Amino acid sequence: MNYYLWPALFILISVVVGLVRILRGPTAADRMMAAQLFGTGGVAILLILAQAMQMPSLVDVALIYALLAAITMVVFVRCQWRSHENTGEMEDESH
Amino acid sequence: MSLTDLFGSFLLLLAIPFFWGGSLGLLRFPDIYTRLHALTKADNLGLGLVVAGSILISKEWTVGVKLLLIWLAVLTASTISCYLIANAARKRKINPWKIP
Amino acid sequence: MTIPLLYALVGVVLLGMGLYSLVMYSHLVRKILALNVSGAGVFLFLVAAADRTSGPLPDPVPHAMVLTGIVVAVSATALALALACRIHQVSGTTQLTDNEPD
Amino acid sequence: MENSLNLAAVTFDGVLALVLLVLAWQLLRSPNLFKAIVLFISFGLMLSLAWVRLKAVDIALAEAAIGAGLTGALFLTALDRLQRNNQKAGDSLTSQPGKVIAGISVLALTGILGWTVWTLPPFSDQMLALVSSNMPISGVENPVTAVLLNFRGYDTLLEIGVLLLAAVGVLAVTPSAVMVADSAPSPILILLLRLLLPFIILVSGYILWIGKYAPGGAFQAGAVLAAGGILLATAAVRFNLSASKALPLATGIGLLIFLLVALATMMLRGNYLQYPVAHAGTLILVIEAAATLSIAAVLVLLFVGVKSDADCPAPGEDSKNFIFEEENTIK
Repeated sequence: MNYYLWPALFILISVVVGLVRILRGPTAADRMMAAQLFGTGGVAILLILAQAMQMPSLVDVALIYALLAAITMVVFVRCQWRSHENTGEMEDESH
Repeated sequence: MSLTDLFGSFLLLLAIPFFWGGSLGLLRFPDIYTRLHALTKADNLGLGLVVAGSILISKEWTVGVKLLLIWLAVLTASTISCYLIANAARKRKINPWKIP
Repeated sequence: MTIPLLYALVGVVLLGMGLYSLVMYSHLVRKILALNVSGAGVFLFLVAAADRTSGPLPDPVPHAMVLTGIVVAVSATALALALACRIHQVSGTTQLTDNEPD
Repeated sequence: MENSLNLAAVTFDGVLALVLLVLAWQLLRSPNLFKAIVLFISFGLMLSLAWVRLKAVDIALAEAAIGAGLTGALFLTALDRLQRNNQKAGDSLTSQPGKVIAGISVLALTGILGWTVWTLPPFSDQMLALVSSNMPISGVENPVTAVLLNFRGYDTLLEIGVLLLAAVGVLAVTPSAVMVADSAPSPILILLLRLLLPFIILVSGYILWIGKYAPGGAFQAGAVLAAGGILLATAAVRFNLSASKALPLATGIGLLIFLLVALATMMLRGNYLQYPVAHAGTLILVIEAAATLSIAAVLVLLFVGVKSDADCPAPGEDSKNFIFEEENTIK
């Protein structure tokens, strides 16, 4: 059953490539979007691992990730990235 | 390996390009709005194909229902957070990219 | 080198990185993040050690310990963040510095 | 065939280990706190894949609920409060010699620990054997639940007390348990609430119930429920925990029921938390149900405590717990 690990590996690598967007920014929303891609990729990897490792309860882990995926995003939009309050340019990195 | 397993594995393999598309789009596209577009490709089709493949491989209807729920939840979450982000970006007066 | 050993070593390195950042940076949120990373390192080591059984089943006792540890860690993090916000509110600073301000 | 199978597993674990280290390194050295927090959220996700690879599904469930629903929310709101008057985050505390000393000590410690891990004697299966042989009298089928609620129930009892203490601590340093948002939620967000909240509550109950047979239980269920509460609190224009009469009850009920069961077992059987074998499963479920409510209430309270700040208007005498529309739009 281990051959199912190959697609999981390729998705993991693609998600890690998206990591560069978290590092680069430039806006806070770009970083959050990359984190969301991490989340979706994570769900897909968990589903594949459930087949590869013959552990059906991994589907529950993926279910929780899928259900709670929106929460961090909602908190970000409502508590952090608001329009009227421009908290300096903490988003723009000075290298 | 049965025929459904084989087809399921094929669907899993088919999902990989969509995740790569999402990642590369996130990296290569010029502004927030276009990157949102790339992101949702991985959410919708990438995960959808993984779910379809897993349903074929697992062969249990209870697991299948859970898998469908996962896909629906991710679709809802990604659609709505996509809207929230784009709306917040527009309110912050971030202009869409134009061909220079 | 086995797979659990690999993760156990990663845990040790995470602990080291977390401790170093905890000492090196003065911003409170960075310190809290550093503590969380070193905590994750310890958890990773414990769970990896539990997977070194001779059979296919891992040892459930460390799992139970880490499970409660994760929940306690998140509540301790919340307490630390609340304290950091309070410090910021009262003193206007988010850093811990060596020198007394007055 | 066997070789290629192992190759996939080894590559996967190697990449995952590397990603964990790179993420931790990047998040710790980043002077941009927002970036560090987003990296930390991703780090949590990768960590839960590591738990899965180490066959610790119970922990992966808890990490999923806490990492996706709580950690990010906590750090983001705290950062929002801290950056009101915008400070730079960089700068190390110590001087150059201090840096060198800290670096050398940490390197030495890591080296010693790493060497110890490398040369650890082979694992003894004693604890595993002990747990397995006692499973029939535990009342449940999932060994982790058995350890948590039966064999080491005493630890879990105290741990719920620790959670309560953390909540008291947050309330002590926070001006009010009221959250105020500066805009009404968009209709789309309300739609999200309508779609997701019933699901979240359902899944929380499912995770609580399945804990008897498979990975799951009070901690994971409580964290899922708390994430739902945080979603509600964030969407509301005004979320007032101090107006709630049910909340003090919910925070305390886990510890209360646990203590009552402990005392009852002591009276009846002479030993603290030694359940009668025939009723062990039921008692564990009762304790876990109460603990789920308490854990969720405490976690929501922690979030609201970190989020609320003194700038927001005083609680006032309105008795509503949460408000979605702005009041002047209603009238």
